[in-house]
Amino acid sequence: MSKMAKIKKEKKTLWQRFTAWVNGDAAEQPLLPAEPPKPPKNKGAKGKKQKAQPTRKEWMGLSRFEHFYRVCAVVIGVAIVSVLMVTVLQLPLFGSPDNPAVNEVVERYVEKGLEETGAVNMVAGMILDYRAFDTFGESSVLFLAVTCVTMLLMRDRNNTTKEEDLLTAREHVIEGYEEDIILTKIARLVIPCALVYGIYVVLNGHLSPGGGFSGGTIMGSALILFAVSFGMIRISRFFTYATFRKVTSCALMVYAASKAYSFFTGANHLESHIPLGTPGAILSSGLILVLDICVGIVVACTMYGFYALFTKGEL
Amino acid sequence: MEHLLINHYETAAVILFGIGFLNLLLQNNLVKKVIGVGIMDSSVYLFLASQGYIEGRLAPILVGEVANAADYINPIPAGLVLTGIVVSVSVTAFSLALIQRLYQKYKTVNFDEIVQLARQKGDE
Amino acid sequence: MRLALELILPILLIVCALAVTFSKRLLVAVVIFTSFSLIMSVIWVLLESPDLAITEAAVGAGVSGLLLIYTLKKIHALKGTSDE
Amino acid sequence: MPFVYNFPFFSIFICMISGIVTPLLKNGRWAYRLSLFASGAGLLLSGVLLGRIGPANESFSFMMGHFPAPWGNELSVGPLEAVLATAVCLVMMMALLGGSRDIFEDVLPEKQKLYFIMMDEILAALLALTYTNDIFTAYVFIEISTIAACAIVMAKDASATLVATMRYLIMSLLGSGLVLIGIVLLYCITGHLLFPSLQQRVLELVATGQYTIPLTVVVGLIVLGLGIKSAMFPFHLWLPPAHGSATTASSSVLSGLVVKGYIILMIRLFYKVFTIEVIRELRITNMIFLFGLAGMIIGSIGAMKEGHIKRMLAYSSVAQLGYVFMGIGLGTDIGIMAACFQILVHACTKPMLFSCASALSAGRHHNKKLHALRGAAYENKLAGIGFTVGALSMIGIPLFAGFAAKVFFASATMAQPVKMWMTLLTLALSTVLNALYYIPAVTVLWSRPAEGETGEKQPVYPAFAVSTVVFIAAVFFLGICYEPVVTLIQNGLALL
Repeated sequence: MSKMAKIKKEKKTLWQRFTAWVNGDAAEQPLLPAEPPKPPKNKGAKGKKQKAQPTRKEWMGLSRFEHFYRVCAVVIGVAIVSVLMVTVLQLPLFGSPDNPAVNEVVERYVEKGLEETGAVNMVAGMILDYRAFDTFGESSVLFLAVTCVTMLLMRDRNNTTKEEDLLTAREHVIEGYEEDIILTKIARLVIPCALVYGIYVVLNGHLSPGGGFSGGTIMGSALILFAVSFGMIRISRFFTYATFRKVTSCALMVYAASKAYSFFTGANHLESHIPLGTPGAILSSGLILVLDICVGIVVACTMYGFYALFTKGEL
Repeated sequence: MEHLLINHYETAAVILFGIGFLNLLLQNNLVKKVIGVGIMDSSVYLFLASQGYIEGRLAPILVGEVANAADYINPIPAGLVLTGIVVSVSVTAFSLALIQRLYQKYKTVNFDEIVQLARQKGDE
Repeated sequence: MRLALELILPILLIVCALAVTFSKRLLVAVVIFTSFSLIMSVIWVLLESPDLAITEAAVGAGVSGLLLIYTLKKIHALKGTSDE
Repeated sequence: MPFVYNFPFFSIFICMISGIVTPLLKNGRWAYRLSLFASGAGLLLSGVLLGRIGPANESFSFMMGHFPAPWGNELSVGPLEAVLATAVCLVMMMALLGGSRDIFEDVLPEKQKLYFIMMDEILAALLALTYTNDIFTAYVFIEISTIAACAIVMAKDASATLVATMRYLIMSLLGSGLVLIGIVLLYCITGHLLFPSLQQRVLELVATGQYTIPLTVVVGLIVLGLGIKSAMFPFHLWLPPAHGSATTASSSVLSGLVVKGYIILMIRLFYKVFTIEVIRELRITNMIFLFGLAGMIIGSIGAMKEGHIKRMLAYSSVAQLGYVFMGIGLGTDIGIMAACFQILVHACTKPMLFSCASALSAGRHHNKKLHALRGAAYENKLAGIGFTVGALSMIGIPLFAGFAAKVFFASATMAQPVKMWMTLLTLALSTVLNALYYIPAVTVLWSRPAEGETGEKQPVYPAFAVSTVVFIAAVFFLGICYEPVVTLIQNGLALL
């Protein structure tokens, strides 16, 4: 028996071996070890039959709806794709300069952008000055997302038991004593570089590619790396949930206040007393730099917050 | 056909949109559903950005003192996509957190199984 | 060179998307999705949008992948890790 | 520029800023007060604005920043927007008051603050959807309201709500994806994002016959996406579990407001971007009309099968949204006027029904099955009266708001013979079906309970009393003195 099986195993085609390799291993292992609670197995054949019948019926009933649903989904999907394909046929050619999207709006963004916003990077000028309301909404989306994740994963009596609490406490202690030497040595090298690079990207958002979001994410990943290599205890000495709340809220408040000022003055045709500075210098382009810094702080905190909540369920 | 080849980014984006859409609807595994949403969103951004590209022009970062609109590509799609990417990472984080909680409750990430278990418990 | 990249990268994107769809292990799906984001960020460079390239590399390939992998750990879909 | 014109911007920003400040507050109570303050301030500002521009019948656009229309973001405000914004703020405030006790019972103390953040942001997003003059801003705020709406469903941390949230989230993401690709295609063929320039370009395209197929696809995708998010008939299956299992205030806000936000945006897009003539020519309205009719019947049938009072109300929302879609589907000014009126009616009635239903079940250990509520109205008379008024309005008894809405729908169809017969038949059928599930529910509530089934008498707490009284007043106001409201809506539609 076992010999046969062995031969069969060896006789796998190249393709099968390839797929096995892609999937990580050859064994047919269930995707998830934990299975849904099954009804207790009945030894008697009669009992088994009785048990099997209703479940099968139920399964059939469900599958009919499922079947219908699947067919519908495929039909809708294929329909949407084919309709979009037809649409693509009608659209202007790729890379052509007489695209309808190239119009007076783009012209002004490009030609007057530097003069009106002070930003060398036109994308930054556009999202943080011309269309700043969108971007404020987008920062609010991030804020909402981290609030939602806090709501779901922050430890409370609904989502953690006593044993899990004890387990986490033990892990914390272990983390404090056992430091992976390779990880910590490399982290000591990488973290300062990543932080400096993140700050550079944030501060140069109006001059070069990047800006609050990308720079903030880089700073956030530096924080995450710190937490991974030195443990959450070390990071919680200077970064607790209270600090997180305060920093995020204050940064967003500064953002909201400065934008409210510029919206108010803009709409009422008042003069805005914010100097634009010399184009190309770090301290230029008025509010864009401030906004970039605020966004960077919010994003860095948010990314670290996601990590902390996902791993430990606390900040 | 030729049109589709010239607009190859848009064509690829439409196909990707279809793949993401079907993944979102047909996968039973919640994690794969979330990945499907990611693919769907990325495809839309690819579509938008490729419509903003203009052959032979520079990225919208000013070189020199005077800007001429004929030298740079359209900056609007880039700005919109930037906003969109942040929105989709937020949505991803939220849905993954929800998946973790569902796993805690039902010990599976298969949505059909979850729905059935919920029905058995009588709380659907 | 550039033309070849322009043709190959979208095809690679589609291949990645299909591989995600049909892969059996979640970890494989996540890794392929992360590489999907990386390819995307190369495409952003080709499309002259460096802002997007940086953001996509940091957010799409970095943080999203990290969150997905930590989720897999939480739902015990990673093999060979020490937690039970 | 008069100072009043700043009020829409103030009301949006007050809500967003109070959401941002909330994490710094001490506890949930203070967050609750801040939310009440934000919605109250919004109500006051929108009310003053309405008082100013309603009689004067004027509309204006408000620059968000230093740059005018095709370059910077804008808000656009007219009588219709002012009416809707006032209603939104009022309903939000009353839903918070009416559901306050349940929020503090259902949500864990350490997470109550976060719940009110979501409420603030939902209000901000709804106001922004009502006022915005920019299609991409609309997308961003659609996403905000999606995430926040999912969050307020799952705030009551039970297994049922988590499953319902997942379902809701999947459908919402699907809808957002479709809306997003619609917006992207629209940008590709027009090159604008602001409503006025978009409209100009769309009319040019229609006149020259360019890009006809992409334009049709755009309208189809946006309608489909917004339809999925607002539970249009074939995509309504996510709604009953989500609205039925959430905490009271969430259910009220979701079915009273959030679902309507997308419909308001749809109406504004129809008028301000595509123009109603183009929409009618593309025959999209006929599809919406049929889906609306089907929704009216299917929703009512679903409600008849339900024994769980909140899910019954949720199915009834599907039916009522069917009315709205039917009105939009008529494709005439008067049909859309009726749809807007129905939005107001439903926004005032459904939150009251939800809060009364949960107040009634409070004395029965929160058992929300109908058979467990026999005679519950005697324990909390005010809630009983509120539920009865809401039910009668939903059925469409004269003097109640629902009746006026149905009369408007009936008179709106007079010009179109084919649609008239379909509409009138379906209206009659759906009225009968509505009666078939609301009347038994009301009878159960007011029938004498058997011995041993009675719960203890419930004290009427003031917040709930205020909200119910205001809602009852609103229902009668809309049912009897609807004239000024209708005039405002008509003027607003003409100015859109």
